Amino acid sequence: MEKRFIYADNAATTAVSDEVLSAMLPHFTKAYGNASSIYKLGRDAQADVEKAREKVAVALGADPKEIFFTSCGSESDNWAIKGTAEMMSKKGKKHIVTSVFEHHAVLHTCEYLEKHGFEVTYVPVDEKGLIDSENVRNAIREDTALVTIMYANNEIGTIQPIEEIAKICHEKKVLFHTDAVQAVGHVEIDVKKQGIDMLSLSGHKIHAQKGIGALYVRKGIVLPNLIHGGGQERGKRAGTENVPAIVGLGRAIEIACSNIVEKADIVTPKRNRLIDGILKLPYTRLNGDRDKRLPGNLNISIEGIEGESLLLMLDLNGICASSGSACTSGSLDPSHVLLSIGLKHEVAHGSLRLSIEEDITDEDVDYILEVIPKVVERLREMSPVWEKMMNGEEVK
Amino acid sequence: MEKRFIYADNAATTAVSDEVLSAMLPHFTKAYGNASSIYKLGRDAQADVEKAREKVAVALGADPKEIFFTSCGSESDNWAIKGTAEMMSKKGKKHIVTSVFEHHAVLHTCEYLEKHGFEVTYVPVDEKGLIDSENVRNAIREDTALVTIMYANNEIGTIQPIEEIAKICHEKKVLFHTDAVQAVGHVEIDVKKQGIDMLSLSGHKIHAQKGIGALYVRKGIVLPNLIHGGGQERGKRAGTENVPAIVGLGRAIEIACSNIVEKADIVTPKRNRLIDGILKLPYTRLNGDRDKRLPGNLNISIEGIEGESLLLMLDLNGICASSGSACTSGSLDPSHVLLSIGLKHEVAHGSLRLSIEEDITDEDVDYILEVIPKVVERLREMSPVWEKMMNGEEVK
Amino acid sequence: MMYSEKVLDHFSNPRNVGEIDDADGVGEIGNAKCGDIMKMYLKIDKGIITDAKFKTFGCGAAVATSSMATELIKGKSIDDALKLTNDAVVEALDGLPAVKVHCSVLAEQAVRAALSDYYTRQGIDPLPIVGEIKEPEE
Amino acid sequence: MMYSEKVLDHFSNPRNVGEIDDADGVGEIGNAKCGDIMKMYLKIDKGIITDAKFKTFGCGAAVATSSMATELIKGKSIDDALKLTNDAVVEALDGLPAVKVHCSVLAEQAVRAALSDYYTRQGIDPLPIVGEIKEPEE
Ligand SMILES: Cc1ncc(COP(=O)(O)O)c(C=O)c1O
Ligand SMILES: Cc1ncc(COP(=O)(O)O)c(C=O)c1O
Repeated sequence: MEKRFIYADNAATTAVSDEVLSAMLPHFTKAYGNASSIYKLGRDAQADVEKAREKVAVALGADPKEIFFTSCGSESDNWAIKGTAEMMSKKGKKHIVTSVFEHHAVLHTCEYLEKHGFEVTYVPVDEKGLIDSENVRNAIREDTALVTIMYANNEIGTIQPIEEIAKICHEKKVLFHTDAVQAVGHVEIDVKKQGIDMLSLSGHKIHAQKGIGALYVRKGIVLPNLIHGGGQERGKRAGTENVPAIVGLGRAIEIACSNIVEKADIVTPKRNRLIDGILKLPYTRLNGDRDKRLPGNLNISIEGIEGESLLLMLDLNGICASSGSACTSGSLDPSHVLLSIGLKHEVAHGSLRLSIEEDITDEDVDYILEVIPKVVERLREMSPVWEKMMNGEEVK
Repeated sequence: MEKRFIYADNAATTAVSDEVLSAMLPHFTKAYGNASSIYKLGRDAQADVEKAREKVAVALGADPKEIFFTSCGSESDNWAIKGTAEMMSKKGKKHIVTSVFEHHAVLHTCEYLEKHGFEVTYVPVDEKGLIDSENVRNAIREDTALVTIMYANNEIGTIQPIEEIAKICHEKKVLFHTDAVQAVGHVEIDVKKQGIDMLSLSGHKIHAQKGIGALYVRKGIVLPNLIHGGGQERGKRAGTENVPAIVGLGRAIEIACSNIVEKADIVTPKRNRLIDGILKLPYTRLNGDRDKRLPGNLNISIEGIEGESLLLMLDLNGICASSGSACTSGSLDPSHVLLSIGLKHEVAHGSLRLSIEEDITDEDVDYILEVIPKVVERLREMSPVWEKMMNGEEVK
Repeated sequence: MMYSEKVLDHFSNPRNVGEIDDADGVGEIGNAKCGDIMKMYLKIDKGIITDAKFKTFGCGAAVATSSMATELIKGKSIDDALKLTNDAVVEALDGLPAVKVHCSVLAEQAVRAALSDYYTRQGIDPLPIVGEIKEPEE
Repeated sequence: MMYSEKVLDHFSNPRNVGEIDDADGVGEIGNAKCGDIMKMYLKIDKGIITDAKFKTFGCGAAVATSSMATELIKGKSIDDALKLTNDAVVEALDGLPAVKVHCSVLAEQAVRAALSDYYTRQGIDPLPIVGEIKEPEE
């Protein structure tokens, strides 16, 4: 078996594609004007920023005036949530509804607000990683300022009933934000049809640069700034516009959203082959609903081994994968997402996330399916936990 | 006179230099790993981020642990000021000292805090654009949480007595932040020697990408987050690290700070020739102290004409220049900086900022000095204000 | 903020810059404090504007709208000139950035001010014909 | 978080993985809930550790520190093995990320647990010699 290099961690980040890079390149050294400058070099930069804004708007079914560029998905989440909190607290609304398995950009922002006089209800998810919209309905109170529920989970890839939740929010006259960082480019989104009030996205998950994101804010919502200063982004987000990254995001989202169905048709069967192949190993389970999930995501718990060593072993075999979210690696706690769907700590520690895209070949799939059993075997052989399991002893 | 292209607006933004771009390039399409990922592609990205952090630290005389990457100078300013405000308000300190002619990233942040229960004292500047440190001393109160004074002004380039101010702050046991976005790479900075507690900088003013910045936070100061989420930047600033831009910033600051004195020796005489040449025009004045200013900055008021048309005319002649700050172009008010040094509105409207670097040639200077008088003459000819001035009538 | 090609053209090559020494009506509007002053000169013959010139202190949009306004009224009757709206000027320039729309109002008012002056010189009270001239707010 | 080359080497090619069937002392430390369990097997002859093996469930650092700890005590006297500190393990690995230092403590304690077991089997109360074994906090 010849060693291959397979990047199967597209949910963590993606390479900037050649097409995106070539759209960006002129803006570093030639078309480098400040988009706020009055001379042609500046005006051209501004025109390019506006073209990119248009592309983001088209991809979401929004109006360009509703798109604001930010520095990342995390900033978008922080802005939407803290901004709404600031705005609504003036009306005495100091309650937020979210879910237990949001990304930390949402969770830690909610925790911050809890320290500043807000109450937060964390709606549970079921064992398949899905949110029941009725739970959202029941969580909404008179003083609810915002409901924020992620579109697709970053670890287990499950897709939430966003349109249903949005509908409930509108019935209850509560604003609805969704962290769609993992969804954009992979599922079809239409903010108007789906009734989404605010939506966060991030460029580096769809082959644009890291450090660029956007927030869609429905017309009529006057969100206070998170970052004050110059008049950029119609006065709503200060900081000299990151023209190359913005242009790149425009191109990337255009490409990513141009063939969502076709990509899913290619990726899903390969993803399923990986799932079925890995599940042949004893003591494994698929995390998250098998169907209501992102086409390229699989997340499997493999008992008796620990995730980080699994990843390091896979890396030695040329496979880039993840366990829990990249942002929290370095943390010792098992993934809050896996705990939220009912996994025991020791099982949650041994989970594997692969996030693939349409460029993965059948040979790559074969290779992964050859490597994983070997690596798992090796790790289980040296695992005292596996030994206990095999001896029928209790694992504490 | 042959038409030239001269970019004389480096205070607005700079081109990414070839050296910086080539340091960045591998990180878009090849070394694209998420710096939080455990596999080699991720670890390498993290190592590169840490190397860049080291370079920023070296340039400022700081420890790498004291450097946090942000998305821009504005974010750094917002974070330092709002973070300190949050931290100190718990101790009942709800007063901030700043100056009247800060960048909007500072001023608007202060205004935001005023709406949220803070008091702000805006220290005046003298007619030369300098702050008297005694005024800062007198403004400090028992409940002062922070003094934030810019290192060098972005419009008129004047350099403030930062070390003196820092000393006063320390005597009074008040934290001191400086917006050094315009100073870094142009004047020698040593945060330890100068006693600076926090310092904001921005990449795109020193030939790195737009949309990358840093905040120096002295060890011991536990600044609350502005952006919550993943564990990046030691948990202090969430968002997947913008590896290419960070690497670029590291390289850019290394280059920019390697020959500050030499650059100043080259630029200053050229800048002075421009000043003297333009001041030959009647009814002109230099704004800001002639000596205590950034080597590449000149700011001259030219009566009888309006700044924007001047810039557009210069643009037609291939010269990129500015009037007031780029961030506020589109605004109708004359620059708050020029008003702060005592200019009348009608004079402030007609100001020209050139910000040059060491690559400007003598021929470029000749060219600028040929173009400006022609353009000014043309605009004055069509100006009813100039007509009145020439007729000795009052200009209202 | 973005200027159309038309605006940039009328800024770079403004039509009708200058004064008319023996103008029949001269109007000035705006103030230097706000950053815009327009002065409009009209030559009028038998109710027809035979020539129009302007001098302007102001931004690119101020110059362009002055230029366009003079173009739009030259050769027109006074009645038609009085019907000139700032919207018409904006439209003729393929639009103006929102922050610059006030320049087109200045241009419209400058024309009216010049016509007002014309009537005054004729010994006719301009108010019923031209209406109040709106100075920009500070 | 960054692993040194040494850590990665000891993870990729862990020394002394496995069990010793006729071990003279076996110690286990940690729990699966926290994500780390180390089991250490020692062969001891006349006060000298003639062989050491381990099994570990845990992260890269857990494997690497187990590997390094066995290397550091093999061929040493019990007395020397009892002097093994987690710092020594960390140092031998060219450092560990702060969040992973607890793994080196586990490795140190696993050695002590195995020695404790050795004394117990010898009918000697290990407590005065080896001291208390510290289980990691949950
Ligand atoms: C003094 C000063 N502070 C802050 C900023 C804001 O920097 P950025 O555009 O990177 O947000 C600028 C430049 O725009 C500046 O000149
Ligand atoms: C669901 C989700 N939200 C937010 C983020 C944060 O995005 P960024 O890294 O651009 O800040 C991520 C990815 O890291 C994500 O997967």
